[in-house]
Amino acid sequence: MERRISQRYGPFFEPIHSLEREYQRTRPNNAPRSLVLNTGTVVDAAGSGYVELGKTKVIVAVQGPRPPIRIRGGVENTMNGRITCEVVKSSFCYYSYESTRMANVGRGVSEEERLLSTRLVRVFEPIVILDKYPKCSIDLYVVILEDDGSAFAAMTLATSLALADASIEIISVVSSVTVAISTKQEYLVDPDRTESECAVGLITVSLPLHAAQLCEIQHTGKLSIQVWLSAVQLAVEVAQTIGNSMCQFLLQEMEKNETPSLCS
Amino acid sequence: MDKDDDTSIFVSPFEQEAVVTPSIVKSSQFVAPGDDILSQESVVRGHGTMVQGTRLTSTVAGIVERVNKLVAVLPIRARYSAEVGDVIVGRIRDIVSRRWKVDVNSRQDAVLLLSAVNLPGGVQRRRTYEDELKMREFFDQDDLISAEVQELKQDGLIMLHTRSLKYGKLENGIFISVTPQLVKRSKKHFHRLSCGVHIILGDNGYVWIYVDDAAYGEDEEEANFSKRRENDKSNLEQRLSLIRVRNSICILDLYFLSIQPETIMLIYEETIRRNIPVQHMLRPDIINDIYRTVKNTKEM
Amino acid sequence: MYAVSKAEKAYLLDTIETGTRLDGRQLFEYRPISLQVGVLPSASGSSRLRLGETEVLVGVKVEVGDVVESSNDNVQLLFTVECSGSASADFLGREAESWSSELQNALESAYRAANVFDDERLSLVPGKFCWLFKVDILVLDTGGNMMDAISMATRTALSTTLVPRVHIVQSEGSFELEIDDNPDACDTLKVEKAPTFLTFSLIGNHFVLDPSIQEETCARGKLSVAVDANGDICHVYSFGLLDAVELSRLLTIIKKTGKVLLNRLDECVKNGESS
Amino acid sequence: MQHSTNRATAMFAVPGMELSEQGNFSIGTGCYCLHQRVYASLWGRVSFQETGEANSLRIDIQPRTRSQRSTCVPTVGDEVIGKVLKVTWRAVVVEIFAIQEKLLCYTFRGVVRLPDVATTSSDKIDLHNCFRPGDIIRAQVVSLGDPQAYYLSTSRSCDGVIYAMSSADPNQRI
Repeated sequence: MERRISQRYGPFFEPIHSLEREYQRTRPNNAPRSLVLNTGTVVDAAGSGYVELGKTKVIVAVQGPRPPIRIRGGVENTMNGRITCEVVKSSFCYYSYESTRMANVGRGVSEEERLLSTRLVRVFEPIVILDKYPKCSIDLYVVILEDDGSAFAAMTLATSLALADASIEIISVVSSVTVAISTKQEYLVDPDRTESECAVGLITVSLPLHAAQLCEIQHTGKLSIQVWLSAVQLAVEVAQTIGNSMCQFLLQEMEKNETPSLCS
Repeated sequence: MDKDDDTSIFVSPFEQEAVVTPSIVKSSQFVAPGDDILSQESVVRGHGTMVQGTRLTSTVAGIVERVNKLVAVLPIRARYSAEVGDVIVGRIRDIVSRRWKVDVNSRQDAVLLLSAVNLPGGVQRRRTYEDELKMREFFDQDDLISAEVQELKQDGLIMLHTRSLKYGKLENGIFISVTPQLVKRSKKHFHRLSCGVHIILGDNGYVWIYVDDAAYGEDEEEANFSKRRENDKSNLEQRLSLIRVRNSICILDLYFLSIQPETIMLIYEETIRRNIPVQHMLRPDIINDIYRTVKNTKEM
Repeated sequence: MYAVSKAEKAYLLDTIETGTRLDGRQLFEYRPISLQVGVLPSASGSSRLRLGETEVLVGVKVEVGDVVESSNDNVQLLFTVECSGSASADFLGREAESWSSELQNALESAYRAANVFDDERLSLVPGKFCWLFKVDILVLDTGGNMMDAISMATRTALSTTLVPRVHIVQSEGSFELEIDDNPDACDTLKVEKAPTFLTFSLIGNHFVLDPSIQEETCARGKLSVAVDANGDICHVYSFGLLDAVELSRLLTIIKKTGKVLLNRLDECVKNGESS
Repeated sequence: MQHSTNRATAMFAVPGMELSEQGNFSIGTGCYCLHQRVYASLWGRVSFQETGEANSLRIDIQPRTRSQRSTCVPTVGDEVIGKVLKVTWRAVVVEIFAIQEKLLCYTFRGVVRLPDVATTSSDKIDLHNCFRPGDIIRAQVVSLGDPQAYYLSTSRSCDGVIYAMSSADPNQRI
C-alpha cells in the first residue's frame, strides 16, 4: 500500500491495469474487512454511530425527531414526517493526489455528496416508521472521514447504529455491503478503493434484517444477468452476517450498560 | 409498445384549422391576440379585449362573443374562470384556520369555509371548536371534492360550498383533468352514462369518473364499505369500463372536442364496436382512426 | 408536487391488483412513444421523444477535445440534463439540481459501463485528441418515467449523429486535424451497444413498467435497470423494500422487453430516415 | 434470521429482531406487528407486562437512555410542560420541553388558543391576565395542529400555570 501512495502522487494517473497487477488482496475474496462499530460518539446529537470498514471511516449523527428547520424557501405544508440528510466528505478522505481534485475543498455540496445523501434518505424512508413522527424531521449528518471504498455501505451501517442509538423507531437495522466483480470474474466482497476502481462491476446492496427484502441496490458496470444475480446473492449473504454481528454488538453494548443498574 | 413517427399527435386538428381563419373578423369568429375586432361605435369593452387608439383589439386567442354592446373574447385555452353556481371538482391544497384552500384549476385557489360544508350526519348547528380540530377528518390535504361556487369576491376569490348531499369527498374512481373550455356549462353535471359509469364534469375542467355508491342501494355505512370494496375488486368489467370512459375523455381532450356525455359515449361505443382493447385506446394511430370515423358520423 | 388523494390511491392500488392500470395498460406495457429525429438543425444529432405525457428533447454536439488524464478512450461523453422549470414545479430551485444530477449520473454510468463507442473509426490521436460528444437533454414535460424517456431519446439522438471525417496531418511531431472539405463526408455513429433504461415502480405488491406520474407518486419503490441489446445489465438502481425473489423474474422480463424496445427504436430511426 | 429464533424471551432487543409470534401478546411501545409476528423497533430492554386478561402479556421496549433527555414527539392526549413564549389576545405560544415528566431533546412549538384555555366562559378571559412570557405551564395536546405548532389545551383542572417567575403576577390557576 505504501508504494501505491507514493506512486499515485504526480500529475497523471497511472493506468489502472498496472495498478491491478501490483495489487494483491490480502484476505479471502468473500471476507469483509475488519469492522469497528461504536455508538454515542457524538454527545450532542440524539444518536450517533461510527463505523470503520478497514480504512473507510464514517461517522453519522442523528438530530431529531424535531420540528423541521425551514431551509428551503417554499413552505411545505405536509403533516408527514420526513428524513433529511447531509453528507460531507472530509477534505482528507482520499490519501492521494486525488484529494486535491475530487475532495470538496472550499466548495459547496458536491455532486457526489448530493447523490449519496439522496440515496441514504431513500434507503431509510421505508425503514423509519415515519407515521409515528408526524410533522417532524429526522436529520442525518454524515461525515466520511476516510474513503477507502465501500463508503456507502459504511454510511448505511453507521446510520442504522445512529438511529437505534437515538431511539427512533425503525422496522429493522439495515445492513449493507459492496461486492466488486474483478476483471477475472472474481467476486470481491467489501472492496477497497483500488479494487473498486479496477472492477468491471460494483454492486451495493442494503437490506433490513427482519425479512427477505432489499432496501436498495446500486450497480454500475456491465454484467450478464446470471453473474449479476449470483453477485447479489453473495452480497445478501454477507450483508446478513454483517447485520448479525451488528446486532450482537448492540446487544453487548446494552448488557454492558445495564449490568450495573441491574445489580443495584 | 408502439412508436410512431407521425407528428399528428403533437398538433391537434383544431390548431390547424385555426390558421385559415381570416383576420378580418365577422361576428362570432376566431381571433388571435392583436387582431382588430370591429370599429363600430359605442361598444363596451369586455374580457380579453383592449382599446388601442380607436381600435378594439383582442388580447387573447379565442372566439368573439357579443351580448348587446358588450364585446368580449372567450379564450380557447385558458385557466378556469368561475361563475356563481358552477359545479366544480377540486383538490384540497391546504388547511388553514377554519377554511380549506382548494385547487380548482383557476388563477388562484378557491376557499371553502368550514361553515360551508355539511357536517357528517347532516346536523345543522353552529360549527364548534371541535369541528375545527376535526377538519382534517372531513377533507384532508390532497383529497378531491365536488362543490359549487357560492360567491365570487371582488378580487376574484372563489368561495365554495358543499351544502348539499350530492357534494362532498370523492371516492372510488379516477380523476382526469381536461381543458376547462371543453366542458359546457349545463344544468346537470352529475351524469350516469349508459354504460353504468358515473361522471362528474366539473366546470373547471376537472372530471371525476366513479362508481356510484348509491347504485348498490346501501346506506353510507362504514361496515358496508369494506364489503363493497370486495365486490368492486372482483368486478373487473366495471373497472375496465371506467378506464374506457377515462380514455374516451382523453381522446376528446386531445382533439379539442366538446366533452359531454353524448360525445363521450360516441367514442366509447365506437371503440367497443371496433373491438379495441382498453390498453390500445391511446395509441396515436387508433386515436386518429376513431377521430375520423366519429367526425364523419357526426359533426361535432 | 403531483397530488394524489387517498381515495385515488386506493382505487389505483385495487385496480393494479386486478392486473390493469388506470390508463388501461397491462402491468408490463409501455405508453405510446412518438419520436422525431433531426429536430435541431444546428446540432449534430437530435431527437424529440414523447412517452405518454413525458417529453424530452436531446441534442448532440460533436467536438474534438483534448484528452484528459491519460485515458485511452476515443470518445468522451458529456451528459447535461436540464429540467425545465415549466415542466413541473418540482424543478424549481434545489430540487431540479438533485433530479438532474441523478439522471445524469445514471446515464453516464450506464454508457461508461456499456463502452458504447469502442469503434476503430472514431480513433483520432490516441492520448492526445479525442471526440467530445456533448449530449444536452432538456426535459420539456414530466409525466413520469423520465429515465426511460431520456435514455431512449439519447440513444436515438446519438444514432442520428453525424461525425465529420477528419484527416490527421502529422508535421514535426505535432498533430493537426483537418476536417474533410466535403460536408457530406460524414459517418453515422454506431449505437448497437448503447443501453436503454427500463423503470419499474413498486405499487402495492406489484411492479409496473413505465410508471406514469400518478403511479410514481403512489409507488413505494422503484427499480431502474439499464440493459443493452444483448440483455447485459449496465446499471441498476432500486430503492424501496422489494422482495429478493422478485428480482430474477423481473430481470428476465427486462431482458426480453429491452431487446424488443431497442429493436423497435432502431427500426423506427431507419424508417424515419428512409422516408 | 438465526438470532431471532432462540431469543423469543430475550432481555434486550435490536430493531428488526423478532420477539414472538403474535398470539396472546399485545403490542406496547417500541414494537410492531408484521405478518403475524412481533418485531422490535427500538434498541432497548424488553419487558413483558400482564394486562390483566388471562394469558395475555403486553410487550414493551424500554429504549436505552444514554442521556437524560428523550427523543419522543408529542401525540394527541399527551400531557406536556412548556414555557410561554408569547401571549396574544387570541392564543398563547408555548415552547414544549417535556412530555409526561420526560425532558425532551428538542423543543416543539405549541399553541393554546383562546377556546382551549378554560372550559367555561372562554370568551371573557383576558389571556394577558392568565399567562406571562416565561411562565411554565402544563397542558394537554388536543390536536397535531397546523404545520407550525401543536394545539394544546389547559382546560383540565390540573393544567395551567405551574411555575411563574414573578410573584406579583396574578397567577390565576385556571
